[in-house]
Amino acid sequence: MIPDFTAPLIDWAALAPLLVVLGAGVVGVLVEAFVPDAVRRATQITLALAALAATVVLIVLRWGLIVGSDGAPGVSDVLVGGTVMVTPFALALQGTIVVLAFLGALVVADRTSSGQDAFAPTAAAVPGTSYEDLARRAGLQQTEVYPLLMFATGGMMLFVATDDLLMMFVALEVLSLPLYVLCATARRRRLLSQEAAAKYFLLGAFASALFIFGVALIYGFAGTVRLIGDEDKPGVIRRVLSGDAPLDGMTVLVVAGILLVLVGLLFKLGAVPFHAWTPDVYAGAPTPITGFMAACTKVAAVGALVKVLYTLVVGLPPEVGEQLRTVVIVVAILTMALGTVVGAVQTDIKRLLAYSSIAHAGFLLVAVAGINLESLRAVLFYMVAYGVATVGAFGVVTLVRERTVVPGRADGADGEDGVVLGEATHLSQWAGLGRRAPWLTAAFALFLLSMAGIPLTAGFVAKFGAFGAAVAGDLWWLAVVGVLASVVAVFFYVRVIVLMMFTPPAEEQLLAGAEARAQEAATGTGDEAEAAEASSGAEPAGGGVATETRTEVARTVVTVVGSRGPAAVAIAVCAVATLVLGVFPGPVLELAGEAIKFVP
Amino acid sequence: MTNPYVPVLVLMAVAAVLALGGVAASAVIGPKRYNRAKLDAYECGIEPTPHATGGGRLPIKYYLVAMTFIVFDIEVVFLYPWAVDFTTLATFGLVAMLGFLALITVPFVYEWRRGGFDWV
Amino acid sequence: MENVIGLAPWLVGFPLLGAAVLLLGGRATDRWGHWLGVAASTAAAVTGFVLLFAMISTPAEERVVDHHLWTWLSAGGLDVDLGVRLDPLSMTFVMLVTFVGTLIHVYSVAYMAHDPHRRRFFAYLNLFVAAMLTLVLADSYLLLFVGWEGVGLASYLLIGFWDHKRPNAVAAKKAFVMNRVGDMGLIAAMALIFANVGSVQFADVLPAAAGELSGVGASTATWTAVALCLLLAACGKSAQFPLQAWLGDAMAGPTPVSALIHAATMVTAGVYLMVRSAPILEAAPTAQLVVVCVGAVTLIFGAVVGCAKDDIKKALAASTMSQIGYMMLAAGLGPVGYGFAIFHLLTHGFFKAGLFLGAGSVMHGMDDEVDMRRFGGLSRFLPVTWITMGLGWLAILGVFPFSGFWSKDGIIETAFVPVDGQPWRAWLFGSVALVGAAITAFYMSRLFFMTFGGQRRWDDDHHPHESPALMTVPMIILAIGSVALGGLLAVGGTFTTWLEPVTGHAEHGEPVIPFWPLVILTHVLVIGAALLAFRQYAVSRVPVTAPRGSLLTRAARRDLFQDATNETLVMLPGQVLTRSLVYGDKAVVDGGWLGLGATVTQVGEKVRGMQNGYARSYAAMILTGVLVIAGVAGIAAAVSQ
Amino acid sequence: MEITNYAVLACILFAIGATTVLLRRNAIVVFMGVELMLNATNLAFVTFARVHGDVTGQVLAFFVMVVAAAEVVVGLAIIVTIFRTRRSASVDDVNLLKG
Repeated sequence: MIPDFTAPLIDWAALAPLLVVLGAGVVGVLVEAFVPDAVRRATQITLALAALAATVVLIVLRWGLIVGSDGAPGVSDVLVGGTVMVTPFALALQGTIVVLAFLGALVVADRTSSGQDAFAPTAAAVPGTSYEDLARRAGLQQTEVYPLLMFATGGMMLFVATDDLLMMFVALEVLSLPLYVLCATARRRRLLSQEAAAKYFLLGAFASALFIFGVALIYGFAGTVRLIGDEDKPGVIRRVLSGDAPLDGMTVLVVAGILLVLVGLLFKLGAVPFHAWTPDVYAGAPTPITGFMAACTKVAAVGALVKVLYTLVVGLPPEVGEQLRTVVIVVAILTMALGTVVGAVQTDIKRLLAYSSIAHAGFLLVAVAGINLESLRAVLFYMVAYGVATVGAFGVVTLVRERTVVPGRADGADGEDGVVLGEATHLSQWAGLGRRAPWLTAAFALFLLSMAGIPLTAGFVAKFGAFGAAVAGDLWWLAVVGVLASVVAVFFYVRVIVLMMFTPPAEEQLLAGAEARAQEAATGTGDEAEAAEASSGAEPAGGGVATETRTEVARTVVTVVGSRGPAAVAIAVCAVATLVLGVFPGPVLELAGEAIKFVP
Repeated sequence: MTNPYVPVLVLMAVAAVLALGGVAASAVIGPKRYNRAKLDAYECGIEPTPHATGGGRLPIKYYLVAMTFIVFDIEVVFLYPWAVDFTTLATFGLVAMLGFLALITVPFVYEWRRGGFDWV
Repeated sequence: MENVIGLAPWLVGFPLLGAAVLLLGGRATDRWGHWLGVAASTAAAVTGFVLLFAMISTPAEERVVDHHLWTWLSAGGLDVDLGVRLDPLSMTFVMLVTFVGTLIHVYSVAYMAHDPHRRRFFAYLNLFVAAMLTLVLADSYLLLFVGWEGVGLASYLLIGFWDHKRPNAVAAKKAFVMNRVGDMGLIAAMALIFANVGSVQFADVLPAAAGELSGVGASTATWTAVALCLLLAACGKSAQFPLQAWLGDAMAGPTPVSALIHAATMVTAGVYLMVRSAPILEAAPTAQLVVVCVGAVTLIFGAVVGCAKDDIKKALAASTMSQIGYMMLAAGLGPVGYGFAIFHLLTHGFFKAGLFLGAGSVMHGMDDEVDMRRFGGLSRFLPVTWITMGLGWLAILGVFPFSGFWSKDGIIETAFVPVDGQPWRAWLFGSVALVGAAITAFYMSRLFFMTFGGQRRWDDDHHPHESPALMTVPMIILAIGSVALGGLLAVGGTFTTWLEPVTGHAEHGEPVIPFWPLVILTHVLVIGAALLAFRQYAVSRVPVTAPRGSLLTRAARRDLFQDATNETLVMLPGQVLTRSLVYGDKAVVDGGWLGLGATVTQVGEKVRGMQNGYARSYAAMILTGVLVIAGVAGIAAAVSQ
Repeated sequence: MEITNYAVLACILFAIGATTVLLRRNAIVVFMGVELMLNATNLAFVTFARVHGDVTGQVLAFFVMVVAAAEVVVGLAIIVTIFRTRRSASVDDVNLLKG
C-alpha cells in the first residue's frame, strides 16, 4: 500500500531537548514502579529538575547552531520528515516553556514548613474515608506528579514545534491529559480539585474534538494536514495558492476547518468565549499546578496560535486572511473586556489571577492580531514577562495558608500551634499581609504590578511591545482599546496591593473573613466544608452542616508558612526576572528579535 | 478453486458453526441447576452491585476494567498496519515498533508494580 | 575623557546602592546606616572629582560626551535609549550636588543624631542624590524626567519626614501637588518634542531646535509651546511664579533637607532645564521674554516676602525663591546669560546651603526655635555659626569680593544689556535686578542682625550653645566657598569659558549703564539697605511679638496672598466645580471618573453570572462561540466582497 | 453510493455528539458524546482519504483512535473518582466552582 517507503532522516541531536523531557517522564514512571518509597520523592524531583535543566542547555546549544549558522548546510529546522519543525521561533518558545516549567516544578516540589506538599497522599482515595486517613498517616506521597509534569512539558514543546496539524493534535493531548490528572490531585479541598479536573477534562475533550474535526475538514479540502510543507509534499497554503487542492473551490471547507482549529487553540489560551473553564480550573487545581499550567500552557497555546495564524494569513489569499484577522480582533476585544471586568469583582485570589490570565490572553491577542513579525516578537517577550509573574504569583499563593487555632488561644495570636490547612484564598484573608510577611508581599505586589504593566517591570515592556505590534499592523484603534482595558485592569491589581499593604488585618476583618468563608462553606467551597460534608454521610452540605461549619471556620487564622527552599528560589528568581526584564529588557528583546529572523 | 475468497468463506462458516454450536450444545446437554448466584447478572466474577444507579445501568466500577483494557487494546491499532506492511517498512519499521512496544510496556510495569493487577 | 566616562553611571550607582541597602536592610542597618549614607555620597563625590579632572585635561571641544548605556525599549518606531551626557554643565551640577551633598550628609549625622529614624533619613538623602544626579546626567528628556520625578519623590518624603505632625504632612502634599502641575508641563513638552522631532534625546532634539538638522524641526510656534511647557515644569520645580507657594511650607522638613534640596540643588533644577534646553528657548524669543518676566516677578516677589518673615527658615526660603528668580532671569537673556545663571546657581548653592546650615545650627542651639524675634545677640553664644553665616550673608549681598558679587553682579550687568536693540528691556529688567539686590540686602541683613545682633530676646529656659564639630566643619567649608569660590572662578571668565562647550560663546554687549558706575551703584544701594536694617534690627529694639505693620508687611507675611490666590483661583473653582458636579448631577460623576470602579464592578457582577459553574453551559458557550466566530468570519467575508 | 454522503454522515454524527455533550447530564454519556465526535472525525478522515485516493487520512484516523483511547482512560479515571466521592456521575452536581 505504501509504494516506496524511505525511512525519514531523524536528526537525534535536534530532537534531543524534546526527547530528554519525554524520556524523563518515562523514566519517572519506571521510578514510580521500582524505587522504594523512602527515596522516591527525592529521586523524582532530582530527575525532573535535572531533565529540565539539561533541556535548557540543549536548547541553548541548538539555538547557537540554528541562529548562528545563518542557514548553513546540514542544519535544518525540519525534522522527522517535517513532522517536527524546530525553527528559531519554536525553539525560543520551547526555551521559554522549559524555563517556566523549571520554575513551576520548583514550586511544585516545595513541601513548605508545614511538611506537606500540595498533593493528596492518594488522589484516587475517596475523600474522608478511612483509607484516605490511613494513606495520610502512612505518609504516602503522590510522586506521579513529576512524570506527569514532564509529559505535559514535552507535549507543550512539541505543540509549538510542528507544522503538522495532526502532530499538533497529538501534542495537544499529550500536554492536556497529564494536566487533567494533575488538576485532580490537590491535598485539600478535594471536591473542588476533582471538580476542576472533571470540568477541564470534559471541556478540553470537547474542544479538542472540535480541533480535530477542523483538521479533518482541512484535510478534506487540501489533502494534507501540513501547513507549509515542502517541495515534495506541499502543505495547505501552497496547495491553496497553486490551486491544486483536491477540492479546490470549496473554500468554505478550509475556512471552517481553520476556524475550528483556532477554536481549539483559543480554548487552550483561555480566550473569550472559550474561557469558561479557566477560572474554575485555576481555582480548583492544586496551586503549584495552577501556576505551571497558567504559565506554560499559555506559552504553548499562544505560540502555536501565532504561528498557525501567521502562516495562514500570510500564506492564504488576502480575503481569507482578513476574515481570520477579524475573528482574532473580535475575540481579543471580548477577552480583554471580560477578563478585566469580571476580574474586578472577584473575591478569591486564585480566581482573580485566573481572570487576570484571561485578560492577558486578550492583550496577547492584540499583539497576535497585528499579524506581522513584530507580533511574533512581542508575543515571545510577553510570554516571558507574563510567565515569570504568574509562576511567582501562584508560588506566593501556595505559602499563604489557614491555620487552626488551638482552643483557648482563640485570640488568633501568632503562636506556632495549630494545624496548617489549605491556602487562604479569600481576598479578605490577605488584608494586612504586608505586615506579616513583608518580603513575600513585596514580591507578590511586584508580580501584580508587572501584570498591570507598570513601568520598570517586565509587564510594561511586554504590553508596550504587544500594543506596538498591533500598531505596526495598522490596528492602532485596537491598541487604544488594549490600553483602556489595561487601565481598568490596573484597578483590580492595585486593589489587591492596597489590601495587602494598607488594610489592617483587624479583628473584625478576621471575623468578616470567617463569615465570608462560612458562607462559602455553606455552598461547600472550603475544605472544612468538605470535611463536614464527608462526615455527614456524603450529602451535599445543607443548612445544618453550615452552622456546624461556621464555628469551625471561626477558629482558623491566616498564616504564612515558610518555604523549604525551592518555592522561595522560584519566587525570588521570578521577582528578579520581573525587575530585570523591566529595566534591561534589551538582551531578551534582542533574542526575541533573532528568533523571528527566519520565519516562522 | 482459484477464487481467493473461498478460504475466507470456509473460515467464516467454521467460526459460525463453532460459535452457534457451542451455545446450542450447552443449552441442550448442560445441567440446569439454578441458584441465586447463577441467576444474577454476570459481572466478571465480581459480586454484583446491589443498587445499580440510574435505573439498571452498568455500575461504574466496570469502567475501571475498561481503562486497563484500553491500554492494551490500543497498541493493536499501530501493530496492525505495521504487520500489513512489515516487509516494506523493513528495519526502520521493526526498530520503531520495538520502541513503541517498549514504551507500552512501561505503563504495564507501573500498573503491575502498583498492584493494578491484584484482582483478588 | 573616554577612558573614564564608564565611571559616570557610578555617580548615580553609589548613592542608589546606599539608599537600597538602607531601605531594604531595615533595622539591621540602624547602627551604622548614617555612615553608609555618608560613604555613598562621598564615593559619588570622589568619582565626580575624577571625572572633573579628566574633563579639565580634555580639550574644550571634546568635553561633551554622550555615553550610551543600554537600550531600554525598542518597539515599533520608538527606541528608548538610556545614556549619560557628561559635559561642563552637568559636570558643574555633579560637583555641586556631590560636594555640597556630602557636606550636608556629614552635618546631618550630628543634626539628626537623636532622631529615631535617622537611617531612613539617610536613605532618602541618598535617594535624592541619586535622583538629582540622574536628572543632570540624563542624555534625554525621558531620563531627565525619571530623575525629575525621583527628586520630587525624595523631596516629598523628606518634607514629610516628621509626618506625625499634621502641618508637615500637609506641606509635603502641597509640594507634591504643585510639582505635579509642573510635571504636566514636562510631559506635554516631551510629547510635543517627540511628535515633531521623533526623539527625546538631547543629541537629536537640541540640534533640531537650533536648526542644524535639515529636514527635522518645527515652527517657531511649536518651539514656543515646547519652551513654555518646559518653563511650566521649571516653575514647579524651582518655585517660580506662579507655582512658588510650596517652597515656604517645605521648610517643615529637617533643616539639612532645606539646605540641600530646597536651597542648593533640587530647586535649581528648573534653571538647569532652561539652560539645558537653551536652543529651544533661542528658537522661541517670545518664550524667552516670558522666562525673563517670570524670573523678574519671582525675584521681587521673593525679596518682598523675605522682608516680612519672622521664621528664619521661611525668610531663607523666600530668599532662595528670589535668588532663583535671578537665575531664571539670566537664563532668559540668551547665551550671554546662561553662564551667569549657572554661575550664580553654583555660588548660591554654596552660600545658601551655608546659611541654611547656620540656621540649623541656631535652631539646634535654641531648641528648634525658628522665630527670629526670639533670637538676638546670639553671636557670643554661637561664634562659629555667627562667622560662617556672616560670610554667607556678605556673599548673598554681593559685596566685593565675596562669591555672590561675581555672579550676581554679572547677572545685573547682563540684565542691563539691551536685547535685540530694545533698550526698554534693558532698563526694565536691569532696574528690577538692581532693586532686587537692594531688597535682598535689606532682608538678609534683617535676618542676620535679628539673629546675632541686638539684645537677647529669648527666655531663660533656652540655653544657646555652639554645635558639635560634625556640624560646624561643613559650615566652615561652605563659608570658605562663599568667600572664595566666586572670585576664583570669575577671574578671567574661567567659568563662562568652561561652560562654552554647552552654552556657546557669546560676546557681551554694552550695558546701558557702564560697568564701573553700575558696580558702585549696586554697592551703594546694598550697603545702604544693610545699614537701614542694622539701624532697625540691631540698634533699635525688636519687639518679641510682631507689630501689625503696614499693609505691605501684612501682605508679605502672608506670602503676598499666594495661598489665598491659589485657593481663590484654582482650589475654589475646582471645589465648586466638583461639588456642583456631585450635587448637581450625581449620575455624571457616577458614570464618569469616580464611577469607573463602580461601573466596572456592576458590569462585572452581571457578567459573572455567566460563570455559573455548570460544565454543560460552558460547553454551550464554546459552541456558541464557534457559531459567533463563524458569523464574524462570514460578515468579514461579506464586507470585503 | 455518493461519497459525499459519508462526509455528510460524519457531520451529522459530529453534531449528534456535540448535542449529547450539551444535553446529557451523566458525565459518562457526555463523554460518550465527545467520543462520538471523535469517531465522526474518523469517518470524515477515512472518507476524504477515499476521495483523495490517499492513505494519509486512514493513518490520521488511527492516531485519532489512539488519542481517543487515551482520553477515555484519563477521563474515566476522573469521572470514577468523582463518582466514588459523590455517588453521582451527573455533571450538574459538580457545581461548587463558579462566579
